[in-house]
Amino acid sequence: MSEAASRAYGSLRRILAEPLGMLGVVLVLLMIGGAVFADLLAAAEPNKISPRDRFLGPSLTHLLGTDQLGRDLFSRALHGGRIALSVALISTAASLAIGVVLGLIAGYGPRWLDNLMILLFDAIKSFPTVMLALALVTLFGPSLTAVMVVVVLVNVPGYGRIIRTQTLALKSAQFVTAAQSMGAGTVRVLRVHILPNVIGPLLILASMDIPVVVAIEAGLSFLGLGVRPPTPSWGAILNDGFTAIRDTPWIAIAGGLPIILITLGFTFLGETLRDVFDPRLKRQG
Amino acid sequence: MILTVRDIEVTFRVGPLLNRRSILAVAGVSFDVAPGETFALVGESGSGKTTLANAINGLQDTSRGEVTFMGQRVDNSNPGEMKPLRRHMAMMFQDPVGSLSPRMKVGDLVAEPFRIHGIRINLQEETRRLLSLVGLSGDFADRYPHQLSGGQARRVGVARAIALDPKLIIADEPTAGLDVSVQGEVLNLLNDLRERLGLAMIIITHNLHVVHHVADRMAVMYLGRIVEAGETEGMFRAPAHPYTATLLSANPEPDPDKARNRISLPAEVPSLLARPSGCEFHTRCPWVQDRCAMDPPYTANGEMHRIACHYPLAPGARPPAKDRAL
Amino acid sequence: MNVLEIQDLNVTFATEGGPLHALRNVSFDVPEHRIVGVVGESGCGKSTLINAILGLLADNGQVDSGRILFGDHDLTRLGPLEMQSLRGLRISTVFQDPMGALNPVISVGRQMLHIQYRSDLGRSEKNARSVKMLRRVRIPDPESALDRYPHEFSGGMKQRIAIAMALMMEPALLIADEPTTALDATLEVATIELLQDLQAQIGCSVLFISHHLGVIAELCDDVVVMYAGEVVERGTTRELFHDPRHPYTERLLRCDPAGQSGRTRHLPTIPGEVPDLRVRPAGCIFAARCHRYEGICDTVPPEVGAGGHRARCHRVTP
Amino acid sequence: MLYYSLKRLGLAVAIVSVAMLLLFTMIYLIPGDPAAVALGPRATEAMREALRIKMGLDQPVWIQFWNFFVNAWQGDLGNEVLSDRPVAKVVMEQLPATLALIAGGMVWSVALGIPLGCWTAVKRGGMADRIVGVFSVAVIAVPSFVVAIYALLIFAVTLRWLPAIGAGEPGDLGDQLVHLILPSLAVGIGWVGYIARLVRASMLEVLEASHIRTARAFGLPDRQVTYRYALTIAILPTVTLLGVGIGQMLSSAVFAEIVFARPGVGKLVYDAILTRNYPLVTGAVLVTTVLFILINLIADLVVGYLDPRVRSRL
Repeated sequence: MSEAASRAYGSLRRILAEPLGMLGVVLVLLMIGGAVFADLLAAAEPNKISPRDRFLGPSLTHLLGTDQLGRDLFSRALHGGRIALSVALISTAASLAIGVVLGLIAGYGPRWLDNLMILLFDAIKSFPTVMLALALVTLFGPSLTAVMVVVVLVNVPGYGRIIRTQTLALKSAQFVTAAQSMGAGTVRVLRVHILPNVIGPLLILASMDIPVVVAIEAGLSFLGLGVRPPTPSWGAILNDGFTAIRDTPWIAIAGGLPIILITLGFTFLGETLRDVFDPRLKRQG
Repeated sequence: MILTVRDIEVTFRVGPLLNRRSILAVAGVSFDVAPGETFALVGESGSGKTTLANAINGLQDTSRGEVTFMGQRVDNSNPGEMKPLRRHMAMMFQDPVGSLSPRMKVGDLVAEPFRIHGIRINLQEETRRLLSLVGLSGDFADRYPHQLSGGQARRVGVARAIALDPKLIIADEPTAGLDVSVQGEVLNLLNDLRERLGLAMIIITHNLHVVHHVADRMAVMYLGRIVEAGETEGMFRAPAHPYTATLLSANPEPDPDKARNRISLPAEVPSLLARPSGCEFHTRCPWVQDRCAMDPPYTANGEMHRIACHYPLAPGARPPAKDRAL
Repeated sequence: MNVLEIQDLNVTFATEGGPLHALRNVSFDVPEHRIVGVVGESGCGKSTLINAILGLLADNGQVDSGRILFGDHDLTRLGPLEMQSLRGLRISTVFQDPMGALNPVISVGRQMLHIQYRSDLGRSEKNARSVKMLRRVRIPDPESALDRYPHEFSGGMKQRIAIAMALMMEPALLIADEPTTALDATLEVATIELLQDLQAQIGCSVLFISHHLGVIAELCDDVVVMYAGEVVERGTTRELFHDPRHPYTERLLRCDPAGQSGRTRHLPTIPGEVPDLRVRPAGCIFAARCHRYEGICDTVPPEVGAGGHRARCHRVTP
Repeated sequence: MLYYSLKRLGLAVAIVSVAMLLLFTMIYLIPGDPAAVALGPRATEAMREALRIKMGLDQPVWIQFWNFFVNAWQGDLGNEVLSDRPVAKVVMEQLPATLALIAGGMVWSVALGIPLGCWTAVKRGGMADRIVGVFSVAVIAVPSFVVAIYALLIFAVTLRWLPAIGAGEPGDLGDQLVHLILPSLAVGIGWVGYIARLVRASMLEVLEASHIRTARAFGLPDRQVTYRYALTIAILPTVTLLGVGIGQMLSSAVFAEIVFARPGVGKLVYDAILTRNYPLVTGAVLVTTVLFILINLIADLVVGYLDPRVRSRL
C-alpha cells in the first residue's frame, strides 16, 4: 500500500507545483473548511433574526455585514457552503454512478439500445438547463431534493455519453478482443478491461463539473425555487442582496463572493488535475 | 486434422440505412490445419485474412460454411459453448502493445487466461515460468504495457497465448510494428515453442519472407478468396498464380544486383463493393488474357497444390513486356 | 558537385529527463542526380534529420553545431523566411502518411495552385501545370481530379498526388520520408518505379529515408546507415550491401528474412536494445550489442573520415 | 449532403418527439390534480370538473399524450390559465426579446473568443497564452447570474455608465442596444472563454496534423498555413459548439432577464411559476427546447456544408 501512498504524494506535489493548482487547492480547502467548521468560525447564529441590527455594513462584529432581517451574513455564507457542497457532492456522486452504468450499457450493449439511449440523452440535454429546472421545480415544489434531481438529470446525459463513446472505442480495441478470444465474459471485459480505462478521465471531468452544480443550486435558490427560507444558501443571500442592491451592496457581495471563490477553486483544481493526469483530455476543449 | 475450414463466407453490411449493401469480406475459403503444423495465410490489406482469423476464433459470425475445431463445430457458436474450446485455441493480435490492457501489469496479463477459465494454480509461480519461457525475467511482472518495447510486448503476448497449453495458436501479423532486428527473435521464439509444445499454428501476414521461415504450408488470399495454396517450399520455388509471383517479387532481397526483377502492378486493388468479373485478379494481372475477364477460374478442394488461375505460370516466368512510358 | 552536404550535425531535444542527443556528428553528402538512401531502425534519428534539414524541428529541439549546406546556403543559419522561400521550390518533401498528407477541406486543384504562389503564371496556366503533373504521376482523368477533395482518392493515389505536388516546382532536392511504408507491397513497387522515372526526367537528387533494406537496394545509388542518431556507415549501394563493414550493418543485413536465400528455422537477430540517448555511452554507440566488441569500444568513440566507403568502427581500418 | 441533411432532420424530429414525451411524463407525474392546483382552493368541484374536461384530463393517458403530441406539432400548446390566450402566441411575443439577448451574447463570444483562441494557439506557451487561459477558465467557472448581479452593481449602480433595468424605449434602436450591453455580456462572457479554449485546442491539434507539416514543407507562407489551412478546419468544432452554446445561453438569459428586468421568455416562465400558470411553463419550456434543437440542426448542417468530407457523402 506504501506504493499507492507515495504515488498519491507525488501527484499532490505535482498539483501544488502549478500556481493555478496551488490556488485551487487553497480555495477549495478554505471553502470546505469554512463549511465544516462554520459553527466554530462564526459566533453568530445563521438564522437568528435581530431587527435592531438590520442592514449593518461590514464591521469587526459582522465581517460581511447583516441583511434585512439583521442576520449575520458571514455566518450565513459559511453555513450556505454546507448546503452548496453537500448538494454538489451527493448529486455528482449519484450522476456519476448512473451515468457510468448507462454509458457502459449503451456502449457495450446492442446497437438498438445504444441508439435509444443516445436519443434519450440528447432529448434530455436539449432542454435548456434552467428551463428544465424551472419546470421540475414547478411540478415537484421547491426543495433540495428537486434541486438534486435537476442536477442528476442535467449531468447524467453528459457522463453517459462520454462513457459510451469511450466504451465504444475500447470495445474494438485489440486488448478487449484479446480478452474475448481467451473466453472472457461481458462482465469481466467491462470490469477489468473497460471501466478502469474510462473512469479516470470522467472523475476529472466530474470534479470540473462541481462548480456547475454549485451554480445550479445557487441559481435556483436565487430564484426562490431551491432551499426554503430561512435555510442559509448563497443563492438566497444573493437574492436578498439583489432586492436591496442600490442601498446595501454588501449583501449581494456576501452572497456572490463565496460562489465565485468555490467555482474558481474547483475549476482551477480540476484543470490542474486534468493537465497532470490526462493531458489528452485537454484536446477536447 | 485439428482444424477444418470448409467454404466459409463472412458478409458485412455497410453504407447508410437507405442504401445498405453487403460486401463479402471472406468469399468461400477452405483449408485444413494438422496437429503440430504451421499454416500461413498471406495477403495484402483488404484480402480478408484477419476477418477469416476472427471467424475461426468465433469473434466474427459467418454467413456460410463450417469451421470444425477438435471435432466440434465452432462457427457462429455462442460464447458459452465456445468457452471450453477457447482454452485450446489462442490468438495473438497485430499490435503488440495495443493488445495488452493498458492499466494491467504484465503479471496480471499473463495470469488472465487462468483467471478467465477459473483454473486454480499458483499464479505467481506460473507467471514466472511462462515469462521465462518467452525469455523475459520475472521483474517484468510488475511493469505496465507502456513500459515495454515492441519486442517485449510481443513476448508477453506469446506468454499469454501459450499459458493454457493450447493446441492451436492463431498469430495475426506477429512481426508487425517490429524492427527487422527484433522480428527474428519473435519468429525464432514461435518456432521453438511450436517444437517444444507441439502446437499447431496459423500465421497471418503480408510478408512472404516471414512465412518462408516458419510455415510448412501456406495460402495466398486476394479479395477474400484463396488464389493459391500448397507447400511453402514449392510455392517459393515456383509460384503458379500471377498474384503469388507478384507478392514474392514485391519484397526483394537486399541485394542491389538482384533487386531489379520486381513485377509492378500499377492498378489499384478493386473495391469489395465492385468485384471484377471472371477471375477477380484480371484487372491487375500482367499475364491477363481475354478469357480471364469472363470465366471465374475453378479450384478443386483437397489437392495438395491448389491454383485459381486459367493459365498457371511456368517456373521462372517473367511478365510480358509492357510500355512503361506514359 | 553536391546538392546537399551535411557536416558534423548535432541536434538535441530538451526533455523532462534531460537533454536528448538525437543526432551526433552526422555527416554525408547528396551528390547531384543521385538517390541517397538513409536506412535505420526506429529511434535512429531519421525523422529528426529531415526536420533539421527542412528547418521544422519541434520547439524543444535545436541544432547545436554543424552545417547543412544546400547550394550557397547553410540551412542551419537561415531565418524562417529564407528557409520558407527554399521549401517547396528548391527542396521538396514527400511524407510517410498518405492519408493525412493533404488538407482534407481544400480541393486538390487549389492546394496545387497554392504551391505555385511564387510563380508569375496566370491561374489557368498554373492549373494546366497541375494537370500535367497529375498526368505524369498517372492519376486517371487529371482535369476532374483538380476539383476533387483528398478523401475521394485511394491511399496509393493520394501518395502519387503528394509526389506530384512535391515535384511541381522541379526542385533540386526531393526528400522522401518512408513514402511507401504505408502502402501495400504491390503498390509499393509501382510507386518506387514512378519515383525512379520522375527523378530521371526532372534530374533532381533524392534523399530517400526507409527502414526497408530491399527498397533501398533497388532504388538508391548511395546508402547511409544510421543507428541511435549516428551515421555508422556510408558508401555506394553496391559497396554497402556486398561488403558491409560496420558490425551493425552486417547484422542488419543478415536479419532481413528476405536476405536468407534458403529456408532457416533460426533467424539471426541483434540482441539488446538501442541505448537511451539521454545518457550516451562514452565509447562506441553500438558497443553494448556488438559481436566484435573489444576493450577500446567502451571508452573511445570511433570516428569516420571523409569520402568513400566509411564505417564508424574501431575494427575497421580507416 | 442530401442524405446527411435528411438524417439530421429525422434525428431532430425524433429528439423533439422524445423531449415532448419526457415533458408530458413530467406533467403527468405531478402529484395532485392539475385542475385543482390551477384553480386554487376556492374553486367548486363543478368548476374543476369543467376544467378537467377542457384540459382533456378525463381521457386515458395515451390519448392525452397523443393529443398533446399532435397539437404540439401543429403549434397548439393549449391556453394559459389566467387570460385564456393561446400559450404559443404568448411565448412567441416574448421570444424576440430573448433572441436579441442571445444574439448579443453570441456576438460577444464570437467576436472575442475566436480571435483570442487563434492568437493564443499561435503564441502558445507565452505570457499572453497563460493570462488568456486563466481568464477563460475563470469566466467559464463563474455562474452567469453572479456575473449579471456584479455587472449591475459595478457598471449600473456604482459607476452609472449603463442603464440598470429594462430593454430600452420601443422603437429607439440605439437605446435598446445600450440596454443590451450589460445583459448580453452577462450571458455571453462565459462563452468567450469556452470558444477561446476550443479554438485554441483545435487549432493546436490541426497545426500538428501532417498535412500542415506538408504545407510548411512546400514553403507556403505562415499566414496562409495558419488561417487558410488550419483555421478552416479548426473552426468546424466551434460551429458545433455554438449550437450547444445557444442552449446554455437560453439558461443564462432567464437570470439576465430577471436581474435586468427585461422582457423575454425567461421572465415569462419565472412569472408563470409564481402564478402557477403551468400550461405556460411547459409551453415555454417546449418552445425553447425546440428552438435549441433547431439551432443545433442548423449548426450541424453548416458544419456539413463547410466540410467536403461530409458534403460529398450522398
